[in-house]
Amino acid sequence: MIDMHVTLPGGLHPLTLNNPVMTASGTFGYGVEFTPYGDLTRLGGIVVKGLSLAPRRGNPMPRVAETPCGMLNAVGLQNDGVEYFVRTTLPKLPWREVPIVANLYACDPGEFGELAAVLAAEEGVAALEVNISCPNVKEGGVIFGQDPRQAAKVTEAVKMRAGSKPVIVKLSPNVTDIAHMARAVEDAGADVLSCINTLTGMGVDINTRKPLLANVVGGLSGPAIKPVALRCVWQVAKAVSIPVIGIGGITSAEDVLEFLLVGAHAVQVGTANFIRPDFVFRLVDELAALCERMGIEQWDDFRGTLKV
Amino acid sequence: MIDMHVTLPGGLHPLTLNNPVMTASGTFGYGVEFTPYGDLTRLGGIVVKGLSLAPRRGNPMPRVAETPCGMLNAVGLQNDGVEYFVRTTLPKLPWREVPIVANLYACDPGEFGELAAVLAAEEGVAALEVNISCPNVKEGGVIFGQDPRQAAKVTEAVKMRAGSKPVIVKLSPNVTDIAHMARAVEDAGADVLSCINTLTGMGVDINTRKPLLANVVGGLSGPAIKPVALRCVWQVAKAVSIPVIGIGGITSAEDVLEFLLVGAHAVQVGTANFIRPDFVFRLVDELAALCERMGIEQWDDFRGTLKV
Amino acid sequence: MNTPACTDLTVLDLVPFGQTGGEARFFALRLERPQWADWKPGQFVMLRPAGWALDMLWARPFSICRISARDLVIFFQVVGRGTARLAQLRTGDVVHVWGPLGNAFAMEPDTPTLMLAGGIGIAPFIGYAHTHPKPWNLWMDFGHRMPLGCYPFESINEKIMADSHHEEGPEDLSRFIETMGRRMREFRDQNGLVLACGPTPFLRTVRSFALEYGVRTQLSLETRMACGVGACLGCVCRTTEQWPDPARAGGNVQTCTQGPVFWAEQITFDDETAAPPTAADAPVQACER
Amino acid sequence: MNTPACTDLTVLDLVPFGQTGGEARFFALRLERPQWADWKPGQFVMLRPAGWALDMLWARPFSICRISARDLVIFFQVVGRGTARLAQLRTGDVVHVWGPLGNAFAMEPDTPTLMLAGGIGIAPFIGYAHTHPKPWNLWMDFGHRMPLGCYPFESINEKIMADSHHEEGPEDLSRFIETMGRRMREFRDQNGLVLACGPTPFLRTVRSFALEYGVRTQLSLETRMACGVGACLGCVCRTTEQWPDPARAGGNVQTCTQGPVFWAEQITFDDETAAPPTAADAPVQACER
Ligand SMILES: Cc1cc2nc3c(=O)[nH]c(=O)nc-3n(C[C@H](O)[C@H](O)[C@H](O)COP(=O)(O)OP(=O)(O)OC[C@H]3O[C@@H](n4cnc5c(N)ncnc54)[C@H](O)[C@@H]3O)c2cc1C
Ligand SMILES: Cc1cc2nc3c(=O)[nH]c(=O)nc-3n(C[C@H](O)[C@H](O)[C@H](O)COP(=O)(O)OP(=O)(O)OC[C@H]3O[C@@H](n4cnc5c(N)ncnc54)[C@H](O)[C@@H]3O)c2cc1C
Ligand SMILES: Cc1cc2nc3c(=O)[nH]c(=O)nc-3n(C[C@H](O)[C@H](O)[C@H](O)COP(=O)(O)O)c2cc1C
Ligand SMILES: Cc1cc2nc3c(=O)[nH]c(=O)nc-3n(C[C@H](O)[C@H](O)[C@H](O)COP(=O)(O)O)c2cc1C
Ligand code: FES
Ligand code: FES
Repeated sequence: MIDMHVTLPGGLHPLTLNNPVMTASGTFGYGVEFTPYGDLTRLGGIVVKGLSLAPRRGNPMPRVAETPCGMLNAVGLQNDGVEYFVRTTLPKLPWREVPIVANLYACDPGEFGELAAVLAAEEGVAALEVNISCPNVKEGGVIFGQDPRQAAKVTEAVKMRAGSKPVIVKLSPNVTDIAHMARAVEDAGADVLSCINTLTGMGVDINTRKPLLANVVGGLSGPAIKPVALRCVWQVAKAVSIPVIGIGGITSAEDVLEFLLVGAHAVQVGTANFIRPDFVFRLVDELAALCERMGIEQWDDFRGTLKV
Repeated sequence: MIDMHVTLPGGLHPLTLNNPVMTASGTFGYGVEFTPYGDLTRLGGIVVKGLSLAPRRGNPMPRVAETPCGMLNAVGLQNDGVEYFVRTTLPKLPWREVPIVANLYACDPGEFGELAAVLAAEEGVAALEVNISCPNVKEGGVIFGQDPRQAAKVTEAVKMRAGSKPVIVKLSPNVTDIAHMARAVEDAGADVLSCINTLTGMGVDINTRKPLLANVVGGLSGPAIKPVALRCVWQVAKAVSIPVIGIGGITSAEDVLEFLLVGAHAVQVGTANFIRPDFVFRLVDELAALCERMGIEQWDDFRGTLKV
Repeated sequence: MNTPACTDLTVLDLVPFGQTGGEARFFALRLERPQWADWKPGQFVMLRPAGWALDMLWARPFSICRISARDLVIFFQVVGRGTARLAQLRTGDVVHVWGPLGNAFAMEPDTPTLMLAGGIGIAPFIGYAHTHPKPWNLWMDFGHRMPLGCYPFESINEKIMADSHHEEGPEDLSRFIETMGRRMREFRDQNGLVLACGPTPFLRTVRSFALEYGVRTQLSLETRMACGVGACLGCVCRTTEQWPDPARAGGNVQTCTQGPVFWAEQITFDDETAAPPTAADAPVQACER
Repeated sequence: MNTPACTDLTVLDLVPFGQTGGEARFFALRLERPQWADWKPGQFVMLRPAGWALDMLWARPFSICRISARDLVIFFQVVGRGTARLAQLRTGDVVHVWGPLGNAFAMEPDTPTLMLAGGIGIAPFIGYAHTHPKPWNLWMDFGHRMPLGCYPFESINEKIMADSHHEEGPEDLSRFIETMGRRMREFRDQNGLVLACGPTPFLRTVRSFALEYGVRTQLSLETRMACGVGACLGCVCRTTEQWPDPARAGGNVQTCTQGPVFWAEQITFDDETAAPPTAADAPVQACER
């Protein structure tokens, strides 16, 4: 039987997960919403909904729409703010048994640094994940994650204040060259990369002649994007020497292994949590069973062994 | 009843289609393959498989793989060369009744120009569509369609030799800013834009540990990418003043109207041709019926009327 | 509130309702009984047949009509792709079901209570009428566009005082809206309670009457839902300053966990200020989604 | 060649074959008869049930077993997602079918003809055996891994001389390969014809014997197909210098339109040069895909 634990190597602060299956930010609430449906401590790790310094009301409705094998969302980072999270939510989470990763959302590097400082002080936070798919309001609204220089700045700002917490930078697929972005962020000090965030997409209703999302454009996620995500993870894993967490369209144990095969150390499951709320708990079991069946005895024997 | 014809305005050489439904390059062969399944002259237009100067054998097998609501392909532009096409295939096509659009594939601007010159001389060719999703071998293999400067060069090279044929430039979605690409190509003289080409994706087999495509990465198409395609068409149509042809994941008359709603003048149907070979013929009928049902009497009344 | 659970339930049967020739669009779906400790009328379940391909990822929310010793019953109308596929379920098929979800309607046995239902919004009231300990304190006004036989109206009418209002044209609609206003004033005068469920334009009308006449009113919202458990933030509605938790007053709360039942004055319909409710605004779609 | 057409056909029935307890994995699918003028053994159809969601876009190719006055029959094995879904078809379901597609096996009534079938590769030979005007000139060797009852072997065995070879271990496989070699030499000595259909490792073995012994041999390839009509270029195989059209010799041709039946010397299996066929190479998978 395989030991399911995974350690993401990374200089001073390796992050050890119970298994390679984490939940993706924004799709698993703060974890507490899922306690009726499974035992949180059986997960590899939990990435909570994006946190900002001040509470945010988020975008107007409608915010979500179903698409073929996927969905669009433009929630707009509604959250109660980082203070509320550390005060009220974090204490309810079994953070000694399962790594809790805080996902950071801000609109300029300074804010990112402040957020990191607040979270770095929390014992219950295992790592920080930096969402760079947000606009830099101070620099004309360009998306951090679409400009290597800006992405590097954010990474540095977070690293500076993150203390001993590993810093994961979450890459956007909406770029010409994701390997280039990955290297820029690695050079700026990221300990781990996660990819991908959503693809920019759109839906419309021909009867009302209105967009399906009040925000007009939104993020595409779900099985539809899995081929793009696999390609990104493969390109990124080849380009950097820090560990990579694969995200995008995972709905089965086979999908998890596909991401490991192209070089990911772990994965995050997002949209699939909406298929049924106990989805990710079942997935952990299925993954163990699949490894058994396939004779995989160590993650190291399998990870990145794609024959090209 | 709506008059289904569409004219793509464009300076000297407007292109008139029987209706807005064309077939997309590489998914409808040279048209002749589909004569048992429908009357080609009922289509809006036919874009043939990509043509290169010399015959190309294409990529090794496997070249295609099914993905959730989509597929990957890395055919590698197998074709018999432009001479064979104009000599043997074009005469078999009912080009007086349905516009035949030649799709051009080359590896440097000079070759693109030569291709354009050969095709410009052919009465049976209604327009040229330039596939810029190919690597510029002379410039280190960067994809033309991912660099505005290179894309502009190709556009100019084709325009120079295209004579009176309208030049359609087909944009790649694998870029950070597609509107920027669109403007570069418009400025370089493109008469029409079509978008999108496939998203770069990948698939792997965890049992064999091999990629699903011999080429490792390939192009993702089909309903999965429709939200990305709609977003691209919307962004491009806002950015330029030349007409846009929408492509990506169309499988119903409703989908066609969605692309028109965000600003497209016409559409191309690709992967859906594999659902069944008479697919696109039925789609033309369904589109007419849907317009009737919705009371759309002129394309101009509907196109680009999205309420944002 | 009872703890929800996610289970696989087998379809016992799917019974079309009010078939008028043509394709059936109204169904009672009977599933085997889940092992839930308790539920309350107004709560709902998320349903996703095990056999659905991944082209349609989300489950769909439906009010619980009844949970008996033998079965869980929901009642649904085909309005789109998901409900069309639900209509293809066959006996023996397996459905993923999670629930009971959300809060519930206030149940005040001694308070005269008026249920206002629009179209398929009648569904949660079946359970309400059947579990109410003093049904003589219950009344219903039901507006519908399709023939009455399409809806499970009889099962309510036999328990309590219920009136139905068939909307066949714009005049019927204005008349129904008038009736609702009059009835809501009557219930205010009796210190009564009003409960409403139906499409949004209908709820908007009820809400504005509630505020105008000052009658205690609850609305059950029908929002698009992806997760049903409070995680995706796709189903939110906007609260007013009356919202009990000041931190979220004027903010957004999840309909699936904080609702689907809300006190009329504690939430607002985003576009309400833009377009005050009129007969022309609540219109043809009032009782059909 | 007859012109293909695309039609919607109703499922008459789906009959599991050789059920040995457990889940059935072999089926005869009977569809209502299409209005096709003609077809030839070796040709195939593309099948896509009308009810399939778009998560699986492609149809799947299957050999035509028979077209009678009443029905079109195909025989299939569940090997993956598509065939698993086909196994859920029920009487009355509608299937999009296009065909007859591709070329056909050479039919030379007076030539002694040996059919070599691996596993489900037996399917096209059912029609061949049943339409051959002089069945006494036909022989078959059939290699299979699953119990014989899983395959429609009896319907061939009752018409012609057929031997079956059950592969239960590596020795069985080497013995079967030896037999094939011996039989191919026998047919060469009679100026005979060899026709083969089965999985690629099996065809590779047959091809190398064909070249080695110099016996006229046709291979029916099983390639993944997206369109079936020659448009997608996803199903190509590599031709040799023997290919009749010099412009395409050494190039790629579509298996769906130029095949699926090819003369052994006119095509090559890409990786053949890398790995010469041995018993270890044609192996366990030989008769199952
Ligand atoms: C708490 C709750 C309880 C409900 N109870 C019932 C019930 O008992 N019986 C019943 O028939 N329906 C009920 N609904 C509505 C039901 O969930 C929707 O009709 C269904 O989800 C539509 O799915 P679809 O795929 O068929 O429609 P889609 O194809 O997704 O959409 C068709 C139309 O319905 C609208 N729509 C989509 N989802 C919803 C939704 N969740 N609510 C309202 N409109 C929607 C769309 O905007 C569109 O106009 C309830 C909804 C909620 C939130
Ligand atoms: C001309 C022709 C005639 C055929 N006739 C028959 C027949 O009569 N009966 C029958 O059972 N099968 C036949 N096949 C094979 C059949 O088409 C495949 O088994 C089927 O397409 C697999 O689909 P799937 O979705 O179940 O498998 P997938 O999930 O797509 O794949 C499962 C496994 O099968 C392999 N595979 C996928 N597609 C094909 C394919 N087209 N050919 C070979 N392997 C494939 C995959 O690589 C994978 O290893 C024929 C194939 C061709 C090309
Ligand atoms: C409703 C929703 C909300 C999301 N919110 C966030 C977020 O707050 N921060 C973030 O980094 N990613 C967010 N994401 C992106 C996911 O974490 C994930 O990267 C993406 O959905 C792709 O994975 P999937 O295909 O498994 O869903 C969100 C995704 C969805 C669907
Ligand atoms: C098998 C295949 C081959 C293709 N070949 C070409 C090509 O030769 N030239 C080109 O410009 N686009 C080519 N494309 C891209 C399509 O024309 C189209 O842009 C893309 O598939 C998106 O549309 P769809 O989702 O409707 O398929 C090809 C696509 C497929 C699936
Ligand atoms: S449906 Fe996801 S938060 Fe309510
Ligand atoms: S299957 Fe498309 S070319 Fe053969």
